[in-house]
Amino acid sequence: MELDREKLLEMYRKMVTIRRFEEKVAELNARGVFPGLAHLYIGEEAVAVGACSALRADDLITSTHRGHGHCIAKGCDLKPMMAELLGRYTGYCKGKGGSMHICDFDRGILGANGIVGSNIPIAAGAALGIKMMRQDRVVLCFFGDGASNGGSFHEGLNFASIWKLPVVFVCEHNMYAISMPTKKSTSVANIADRASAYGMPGEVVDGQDVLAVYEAARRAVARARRGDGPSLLECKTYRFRGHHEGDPGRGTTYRSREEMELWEARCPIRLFKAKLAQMGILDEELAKGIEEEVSRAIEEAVEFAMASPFPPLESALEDVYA
Amino acid sequence: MELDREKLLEMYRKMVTIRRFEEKVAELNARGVFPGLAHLYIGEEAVAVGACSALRADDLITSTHRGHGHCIAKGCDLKPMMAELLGRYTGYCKGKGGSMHICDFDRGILGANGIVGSNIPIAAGAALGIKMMRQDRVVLCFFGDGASNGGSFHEGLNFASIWKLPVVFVCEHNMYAISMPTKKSTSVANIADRASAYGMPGEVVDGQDVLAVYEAARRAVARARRGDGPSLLECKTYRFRGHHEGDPGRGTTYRSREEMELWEARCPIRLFKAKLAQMGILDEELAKGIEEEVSRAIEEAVEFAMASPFPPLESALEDVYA
Amino acid sequence: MSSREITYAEAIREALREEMARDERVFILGEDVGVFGGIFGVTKGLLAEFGEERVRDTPISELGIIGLSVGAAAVGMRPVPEIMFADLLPLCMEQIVNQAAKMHYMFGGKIKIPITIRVPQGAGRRTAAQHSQCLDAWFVHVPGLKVVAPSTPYDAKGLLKASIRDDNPVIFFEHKMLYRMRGPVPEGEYLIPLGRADVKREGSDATIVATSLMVHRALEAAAELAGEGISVEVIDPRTLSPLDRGAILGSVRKTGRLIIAEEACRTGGFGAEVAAIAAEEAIDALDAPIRRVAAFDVPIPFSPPLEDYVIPDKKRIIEAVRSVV
Amino acid sequence: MSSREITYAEAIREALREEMARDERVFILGEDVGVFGGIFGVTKGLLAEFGEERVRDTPISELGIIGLSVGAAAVGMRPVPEIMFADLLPLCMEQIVNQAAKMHYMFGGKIKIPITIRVPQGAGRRTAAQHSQCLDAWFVHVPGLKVVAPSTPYDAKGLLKASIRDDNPVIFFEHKMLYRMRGPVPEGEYLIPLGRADVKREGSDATIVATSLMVHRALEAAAELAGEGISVEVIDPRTLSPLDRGAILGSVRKTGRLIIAEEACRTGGFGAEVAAIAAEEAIDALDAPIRRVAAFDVPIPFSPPLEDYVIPDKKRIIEAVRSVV
Ligand SMILES: Cc1ncc(C[n+]2csc(CCOP(=O)(O)OP(=O)(O)O)c2C)c(N)n1
Ligand SMILES: Cc1ncc(C[n+]2csc(CCOP(=O)(O)OP(=O)(O)O)c2C)c(N)n1
Ligand SMILES: [Mg+2]
Ligand SMILES: [Mg+2]
Repeated sequence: MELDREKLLEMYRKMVTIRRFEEKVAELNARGVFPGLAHLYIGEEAVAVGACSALRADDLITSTHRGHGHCIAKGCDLKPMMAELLGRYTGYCKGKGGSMHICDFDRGILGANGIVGSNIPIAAGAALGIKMMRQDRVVLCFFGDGASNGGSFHEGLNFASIWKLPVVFVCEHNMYAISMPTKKSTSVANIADRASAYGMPGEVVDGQDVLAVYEAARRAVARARRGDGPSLLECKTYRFRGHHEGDPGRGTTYRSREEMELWEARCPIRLFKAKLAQMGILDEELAKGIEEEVSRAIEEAVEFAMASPFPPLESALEDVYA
Repeated sequence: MELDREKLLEMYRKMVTIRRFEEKVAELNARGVFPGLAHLYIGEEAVAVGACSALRADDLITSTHRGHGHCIAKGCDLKPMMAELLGRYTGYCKGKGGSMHICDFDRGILGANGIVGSNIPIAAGAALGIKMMRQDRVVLCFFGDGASNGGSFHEGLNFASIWKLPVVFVCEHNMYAISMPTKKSTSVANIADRASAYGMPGEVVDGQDVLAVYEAARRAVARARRGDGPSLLECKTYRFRGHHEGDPGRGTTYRSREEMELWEARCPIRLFKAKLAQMGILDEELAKGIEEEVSRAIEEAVEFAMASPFPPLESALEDVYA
Repeated sequence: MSSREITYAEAIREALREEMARDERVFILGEDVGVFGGIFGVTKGLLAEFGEERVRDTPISELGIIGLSVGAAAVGMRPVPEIMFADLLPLCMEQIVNQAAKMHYMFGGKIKIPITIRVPQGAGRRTAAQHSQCLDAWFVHVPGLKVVAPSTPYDAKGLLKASIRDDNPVIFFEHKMLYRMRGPVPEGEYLIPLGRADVKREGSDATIVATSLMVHRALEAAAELAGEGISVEVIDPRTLSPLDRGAILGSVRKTGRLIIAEEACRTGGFGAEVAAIAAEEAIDALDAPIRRVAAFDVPIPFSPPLEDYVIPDKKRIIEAVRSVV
Repeated sequence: MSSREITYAEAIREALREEMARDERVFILGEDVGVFGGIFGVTKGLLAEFGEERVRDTPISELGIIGLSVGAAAVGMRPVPEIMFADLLPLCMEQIVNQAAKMHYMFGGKIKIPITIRVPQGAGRRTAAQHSQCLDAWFVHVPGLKVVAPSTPYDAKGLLKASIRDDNPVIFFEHKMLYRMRGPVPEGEYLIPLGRADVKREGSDATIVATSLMVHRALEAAAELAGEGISVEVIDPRTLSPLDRGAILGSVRKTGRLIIAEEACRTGGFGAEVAAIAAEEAIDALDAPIRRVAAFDVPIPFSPPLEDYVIPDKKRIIEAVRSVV
């Protein structure tokens, strides 16, 4: 996959889309229109976009509670996505799943998961299925630093390794699991150091640099597609909002304003914008155009969602069994 | 702890006791007197005896389904032990536990466990308790190569590391988990390689050499007692019998006679005996005396057990709640 | 008794604080229980009061949290682990069911495992299938465990203190939607013994056995039915295991009608056990079919109208009562 | 129908072999299922026949085994994982309950998870508290799962084939003490639809609903009671979820008496659900109290006389029937 101008701009557009989408969710949440918990992806856009840009359309991802960014990066339609978030019948899951359970099988999104770490063995299993069906697709599995301390991580990575499965594990190391700093919860400084326990390559990546993420993912995906087995990428990043929108002061009960500002100074979108400008690919006008286009798409998604009906009550009793 | 003559002979006596005890269990099993599953420790005696010899009497161990050796090494009384194995009311657990659940709190045996790996977080927890009570005791946790692939291992070792708990993890790497060879089940060649994922020292030890095990355990125990945290020791060893006594051909459905013979040639008791002879500590006569003494003790244990009553039926309804 | 009113969350916090002050073997561990004060704010302030050693933030490691608690309890501590949501209990069933519940028995009475697992359950917060379950019935089916589910601040405080002092593993189910509920809690110390039901309202025409949040919906239903001249007795078992069978059977013998209201899905729920007990022990006293009011047998859906539809409300309880009186 | 007799284990093996031959998406994974042929020998020969790719030995990793199965099923495979003992289900509840059971629903019907989890349960082999449990009731309480528990070679084969072809997650409980039991199994292919009970013996004075191994003890009890002039109907639900309520209620309406025999411990067991259904739907037809015969509410003890005492036997079933007719 070559990073031509178009692809680069597409990556930029996706990052902006995630950012604006999440800002809209924050707004809807503040207005009381958004039901449930909103775990926003703001600040981490480079990870999802960098990693998913290294995938083919028919490759698969598994996602987490903080999944909006992954879904948009993998190509989700904003309308059914927003409708799902607002609990409407036109949503991806007919309103049954909500923010933590977006699933778009056609776009290769095997489903977001609300249980931390549980998507890891599932991703390995999807890779096993793919391998057994002699397909050359790859599965990319997102999870947080917190997830790396759970048994699902250990068992999933061991299986992926012994069976050489075509899966790429992408750890979004945003320094915290809710309020718990990685340095207190985790027996290694870099999650990637754990790769050696599974006989797979591990790499620490600057998660604010979308091209660095892309490059690392590209290599890992190529390796997986070649049949050489799994890899573990650790992308160091930061969430600019609280754990979810109810987290007081965007997380200031457990992290300092200084730390937050340091990271905010490395906004992945700003960094990429500067890079693209430097490369002569993006100027202010084009950027403005993208902003407008994205805003319009998001407004349309909100309108679509708000105009959509809630599911009929009887639908609650459907889909329990296939 | 100095390894004086007496201590060395005591270690030898314990290894012989384990061997003869297990041979007796095999015999009782063949005679149909032994209920349930007999997972024998024959071939691995150096691990239990080497490790437990590095402990104080008030230190603790947690054990496994293959636990007879650990219990004897830690000082169990053979009579209530054999009685328990035969389901008698005079047994360690009043006949409620059997072979897989020997527990002797007074000897620091926190209980053997039938669920592979589950004793790992429990051992870490006991170490936490000890630490919080400002005691200087140490917990030593035995488990198999198979256990190292489960979530309990990962979560237990991570906890032990981040909280610097006084616990020593001793992996008995006997090359198989039932029929599954480690090289097919496990993403690393040496389980000790996984120690780096938990920021703790890891060491591969010759599990047939009781002095090597003792030395490694002594260092790890001292480290734990100093407050410097956990260690992972991997003792390479081999079980000379089947997974349990029902395993056809002592495991020849999944391993070769050549491999078995190679390992049998490195019988830990024979090796230690030769070493002690070389050191001028043990001669044939003394060895014979030990054999006789051990045999007598085991015969007495069997007599005690066989003469003991089965538990009264009503006792089945007791001890559910404290 | 003073007339002080505090919330259910505050009552739990008070119980924790008092027991920690009283017995230094008692300590708390769990995800975000320290600096953050617990995802529902229940443990707020305890870190400052008792320090990092006794209020321990843990990794995301449910199996480990319970496993470490079991080990610490075995050597003499009295851990009070928190599992963030009942939906995460499937991750630590092994340590609860195969270890904590069985060790005392299988070791012939040698080891005690005094741990109290606090865990919020229940729907109502639009958090969908993996963050809304009520799973108490599983634990009622495990000998060696005690299962507690308070419905009021008063009960929560007294039962939590008794649970922490109990020498057995206890699962203490709190309800997310009750944390902000206020109710009278006396200033002084008190304990509520495990295994004793409470009659939350007396009545003579029908018995509703209700648990946790459903106690309140049952009381609302009873109030409304009183207007129609139907006198309903509402019994809250409070401890689901061991169960106060006498209180339930006594009430059924008095009213001749039994309705069970619980939030878990109907099939195989705690209500089945209550119905079975009545059908075994008091069938002669039953003048009508037993009725179970419970969630429909579906995973909890996200969309607010669907979630509200699936969980029993006052109306469904009223209908169930009306159908048998 | 031929008069061939094979064992329960052979019947299961035949079902696996036929389904693997029929559909190449079907594959087996689990601990020691390959070279060793399964801890109870059930999968013997399948590795030689289908190769390492479709008969996969796994690490000791129950959570991973089910997690991988879920992922493989989501992309189109039909895994048949084996969990070595029911006592190990607590280690993989997360993937069974929060993932396999809920994915179809929470994703709005988008993904199917056709996995069949084979697992032996039950006591009788003197393997104590952690290797002897019956835990089916937990799964009956989880919408989205199907739960099957055959009692004969014939049922085992037909139900396993149907389970593997079912598009939902199925937990298939085999019973350790039945593996060597012989029974008639026709040569040709047949399926037994999930959700249909079987009348194992007709009778008119009392209904015993019995599951798994207890079907046989109930039949022995019925035979003995027939000698006393008591005519007992024995119903085997075979599928515990979804349950054939009609078959049970029809029989209860006919006999007026209901006894439930199961091996799990009594409180909160599957029997509670059956009792509750009868008390809701057929209380008018019940001429006597319902009786549950089940294991005592204790962990399974090791010592042979204790284990035999705790698990229901023919005598306890007979006494329960006598106490109501
Ligand atoms: C197994 C499990 N434990 C706890 C929770 C509650 N919880 C939801 S998100 C979260 C933090 C996750 O941290 P991390 O994996 O680092 O992801 P992040 O939120 O930082 O993106 C926790 C504890 C859960 N959903 N699942
Ligand atoms: C969690 C769990 N899975 C499976 C089993 C069944 N089982 C008992 S022992 C054993 C093999 C254990 O292998 P290892 O840990 O290497 O110990 P070893 O038997 O070789 O001493 C298995 C699979 C179990 N008891 N617990
Ligand atoms: Mg994080
Ligand atoms: Mg081994």
